[in-house]
Amino acid sequence: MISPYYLQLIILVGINTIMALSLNLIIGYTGQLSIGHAAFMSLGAYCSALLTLHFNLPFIVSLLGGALFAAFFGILIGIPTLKLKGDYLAIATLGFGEIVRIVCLNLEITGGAVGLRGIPKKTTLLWVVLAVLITAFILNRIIKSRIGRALIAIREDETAADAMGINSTYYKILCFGVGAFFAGLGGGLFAHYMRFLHPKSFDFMKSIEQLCMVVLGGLGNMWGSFVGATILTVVPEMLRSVADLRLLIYGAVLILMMRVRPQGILGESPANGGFKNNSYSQWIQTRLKKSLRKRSGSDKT
Amino acid sequence: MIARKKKTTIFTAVFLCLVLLLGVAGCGPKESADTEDGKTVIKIGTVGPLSGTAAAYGTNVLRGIEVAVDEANASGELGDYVLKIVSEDTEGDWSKAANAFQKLVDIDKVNVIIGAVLSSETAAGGDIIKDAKVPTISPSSTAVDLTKGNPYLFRNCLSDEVQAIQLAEYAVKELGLSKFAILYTNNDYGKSLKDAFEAKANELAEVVAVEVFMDGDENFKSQLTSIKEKNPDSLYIAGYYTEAGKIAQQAKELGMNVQLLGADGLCNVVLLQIGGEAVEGAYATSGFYPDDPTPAVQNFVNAYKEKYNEDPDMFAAQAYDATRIVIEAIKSKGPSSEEIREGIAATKDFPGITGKTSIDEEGDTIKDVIILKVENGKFIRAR
Amino acid sequence: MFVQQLMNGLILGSTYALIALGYTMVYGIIELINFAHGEIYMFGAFVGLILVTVLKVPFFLAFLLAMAASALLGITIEYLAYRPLRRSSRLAALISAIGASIFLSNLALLIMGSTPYNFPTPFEAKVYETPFFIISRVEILVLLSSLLLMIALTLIVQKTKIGKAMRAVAQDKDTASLMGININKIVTITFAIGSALGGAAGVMVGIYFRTVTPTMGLMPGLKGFVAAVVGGIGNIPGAMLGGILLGIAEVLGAAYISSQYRDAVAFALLILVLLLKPSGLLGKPVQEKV
Amino acid sequence: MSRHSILTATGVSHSFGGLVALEDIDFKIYQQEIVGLIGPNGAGKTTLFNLFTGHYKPTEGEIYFNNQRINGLKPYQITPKGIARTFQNIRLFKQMSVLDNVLIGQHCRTRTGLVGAVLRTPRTKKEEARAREHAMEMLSFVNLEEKKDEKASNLSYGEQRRLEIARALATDPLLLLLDEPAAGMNPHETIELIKLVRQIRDQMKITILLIEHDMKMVMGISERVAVLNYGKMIAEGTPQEVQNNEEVIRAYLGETA
Repeated sequence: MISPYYLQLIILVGINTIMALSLNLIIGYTGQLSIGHAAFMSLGAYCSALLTLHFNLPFIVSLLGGALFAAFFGILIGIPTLKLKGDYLAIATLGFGEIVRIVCLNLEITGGAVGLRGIPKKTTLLWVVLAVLITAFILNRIIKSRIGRALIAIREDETAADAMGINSTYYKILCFGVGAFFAGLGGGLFAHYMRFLHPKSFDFMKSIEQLCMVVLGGLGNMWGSFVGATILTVVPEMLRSVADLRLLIYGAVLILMMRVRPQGILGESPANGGFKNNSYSQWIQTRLKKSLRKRSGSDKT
Repeated sequence: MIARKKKTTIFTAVFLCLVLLLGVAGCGPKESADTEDGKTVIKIGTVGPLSGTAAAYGTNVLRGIEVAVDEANASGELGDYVLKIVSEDTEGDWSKAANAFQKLVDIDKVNVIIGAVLSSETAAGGDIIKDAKVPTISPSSTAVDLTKGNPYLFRNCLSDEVQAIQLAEYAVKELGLSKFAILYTNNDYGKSLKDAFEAKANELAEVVAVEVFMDGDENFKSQLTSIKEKNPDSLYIAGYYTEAGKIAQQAKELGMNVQLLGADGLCNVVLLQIGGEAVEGAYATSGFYPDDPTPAVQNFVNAYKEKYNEDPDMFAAQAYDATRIVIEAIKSKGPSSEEIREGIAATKDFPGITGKTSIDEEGDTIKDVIILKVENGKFIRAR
Repeated sequence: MFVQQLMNGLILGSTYALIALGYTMVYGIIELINFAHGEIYMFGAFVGLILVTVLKVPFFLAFLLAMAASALLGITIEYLAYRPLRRSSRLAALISAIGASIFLSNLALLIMGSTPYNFPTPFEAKVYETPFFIISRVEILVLLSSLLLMIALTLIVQKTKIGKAMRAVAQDKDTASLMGININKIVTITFAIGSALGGAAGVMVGIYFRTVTPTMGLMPGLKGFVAAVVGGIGNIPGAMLGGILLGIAEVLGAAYISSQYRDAVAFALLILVLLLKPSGLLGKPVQEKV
Repeated sequence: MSRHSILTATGVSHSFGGLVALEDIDFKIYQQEIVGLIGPNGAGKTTLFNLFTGHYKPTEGEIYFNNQRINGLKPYQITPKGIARTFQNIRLFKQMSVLDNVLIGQHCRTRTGLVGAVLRTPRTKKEEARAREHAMEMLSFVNLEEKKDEKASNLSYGEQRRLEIARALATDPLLLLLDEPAAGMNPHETIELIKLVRQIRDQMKITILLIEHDMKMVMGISERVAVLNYGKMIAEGTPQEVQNNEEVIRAYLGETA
């Protein structure tokens, strides 16, 4: 019989894998820098917990309800904000995440600052493993399809994607909705495992942690998300014996990692990193090429 | 190409080193030996924020526990037993607290846990220690009904409700105040203080304004200006000392002439440093008065000062008492988790440095509330 | 009361503006969100505190030394965490910045402990009363220093040779380097100035709120950044405007909506501005080339 | 050759915040012809392309494609109607494989939605197989079928140009806009390119509009040439006519002087 502590770690690895996979779809595959992913997790967590508590719904229904609720907000937020690019989108999602946290902190129904207690424990290892497999399966199918190609094309060059007849706004919103759906699913599993919810665990730092999982594992790599989630869940636990140095090491590792292997542990493209061609660096590249052209004296209309 | 290869090699090397390092750190001295110097070890787990924004509270709690444990081990009062602390950090994040609780009960197999510090942390661990049947006593988690329905969860801290009610009564009857304003911090502590104070004060007199702030806020002028508009004669601050000191300062700057009132969260020397003259005359409920001349209190204060070169605050004192309660439980019943649980549950009129303490059937604390007043830059006992 | 609230917002806003100036400076030149800026601000406050309380350095000198020390820290961070990543992706630089931020705040926690330190006020606490509002001497100082720093910064960027080089680098790094501008030197100077501003903000805010803690950079850092974006990141007067607008929005939101949603008001303002004018209030829109 | 116009622009103007880039352009492209668009630097050639493809909206004027008004439509709406383009500064999806790049071209000719993608229904599979087959045809057309699994960024410059053309062809266009396809190519590659462009027109019956600086190529391949200068159409006609047009000579000499 596996000890409850290791079981808990495995379950958290599973939930974090779902979070990282869904965020990877948004950042790694579609190239949209979102740093408010924890907000979708909290929406799913609170919604599914409340469905269980107030309506006593079957677990699967609560989970799906939470996931759909998160997806709804993902789309709702995606419609206006996805017009923004690069850093600006990141900041808007950050702001959205903070707003969700503050609202959860002040609502009656979420238990506010006291937190939501007494959520029944329904998440088991089986549920989590199933959820991870289903998430990975569905996301993999999406990525390997026509839709996935469109998403990657948007990441690589939005203007060119537009010119190929891809409605980039539609696909970005779709990817946000799907990402939020699975984040909400992860949140629901989390709520029914922890049996307690408080907005404190869905703050800006949580979103950053999830971002780090994706980047550490490798952007645009499904296995990478699993590796990243595992490392960032397990390693802090292993470092418990040096508690006060834990976050210090975490910070240093992030810097070092970006220096030595910015594409992540399982990242593919060595020289320049798979994420390079977002619209901003595209802009810089264009400028570079332009200045080269200027020197070679050829036309630029 | 060569550069790339070199980079990959470096990466692999660094990664392997890291894994090795972590492996060593993780598997390091995982002692299974339950004896030390021929004595049987009783493991006390602690859970609290040692890093992050709430680290100050967690650190002081841990220090209070350490003083009590050192004392007990040195005095030999436990005979063939020796206490050992296993402390776990939460970063102030309750989901990490859940991991800490789980680790303590499964891996370290602690006999008893003192913690957690923040109510959300304790709430997240409640079910874990209940499942594992490990008694846990929190020295500072004050949220309403936290221990209810959990026979393994206790706490040793003033009830927010009792503090707020007693201060409201004192303010109206002894200080003759009648128009109250409340400024509370938006967490479980501030909120339950506010709820209780508002109810009682409205019953006895009138509450004219209620405003809220966030932990870590620095500028309160907006809330204070709104409060000033309502002309209260007193301001009840339901929060912690850092913010309270700043609130007092800024209220003074705005020319507000109000009697400051507060709860145990204010009782720390930092309040006096930050607030300076602005906190003169403030009243606050407390469970701990460091200048109390009784030997028990002075022994603790001196031992603490010697070890940490700092004055102990309420968090440290309550943690010390919680540890003492555990030690008494071990002495009276025995060292197993079940025995400690019985011992803690049976605590009655325990003479702690934070007053006479009993544990009721819900695991909650019944203890005296004292009222402190700031006079000439020092806390003195007003009641 | 309304005037007093407006005044409160103005002061709160200028503390944000102080932080936003450094953010905007760095972003304006190298387009990097320097997440460690909040920690540089914290560092400046601690250096000021130690100089004033332990070494008994006169306040004004301590202020300058804190700025210098912060500049040094900024240069070091740039050299260690950002420079190696200049040719890699923006996300890598962002993560590295977050890593630097986490590292620094926890290093401070390890060294200084978590109990807040009291910053002794170097000035006589004096309050001025007008018929409409009350303002303290420190508040006037905060307001004036943010205004002065903004003007100084604008002058540096617009009028000096270094400033011209900075703008050239901001426009086009490669062309600038072809024109004989030493990019590394300019980026270093930019970080030095931006971080010195952060240090100055730390000391000013430390005096104003009387406390210094290792975690003091987190929320103000975020708010300062929000202010910079609202005003138009990369735009120096924009940072000032953004800071003040944010301060006023927060204060009025707290006063007339609910103090519970004070921070939410700030972030809602951010999103609103981003949607209506993505480049910020004073930022120039970037025409996308096809 | 049929004289049926496929694209008609009337009175089209475009300005960037006050700066006039194109002024009152009247321009027609007839079915299955090869038209060259030339002009000195900054004359507005690429801007005109961007108006046709929907990347920019004309400030004034109307653009009709196949008798449908297309000005104001977004690029993703125009492409399915049958206009495809390449870019002056090659904009491939660099991290994707060569085949995937071309498959993206098939995007607007396929329908699979979220459900189809996840369940991988027979319809999806059939559609995907068809798209792949079509993409492979396009690749072999530009002689890149052997490189189908290479990453796009690993191709040589000339290959990247050809891949971009294959990607554009995969959208099944009626009109293909080529923006400086020969830029950076050596004479041998240019000759190959001329052949390819002719093939596209002759075998696929696709109309072609190209911007080019290599005068040998433009004059050699185009049946009609249009000249832009300072945002105005200053000449239009056969290569012969244009080469002898005084205004054109002045525009070019003026620039080099």
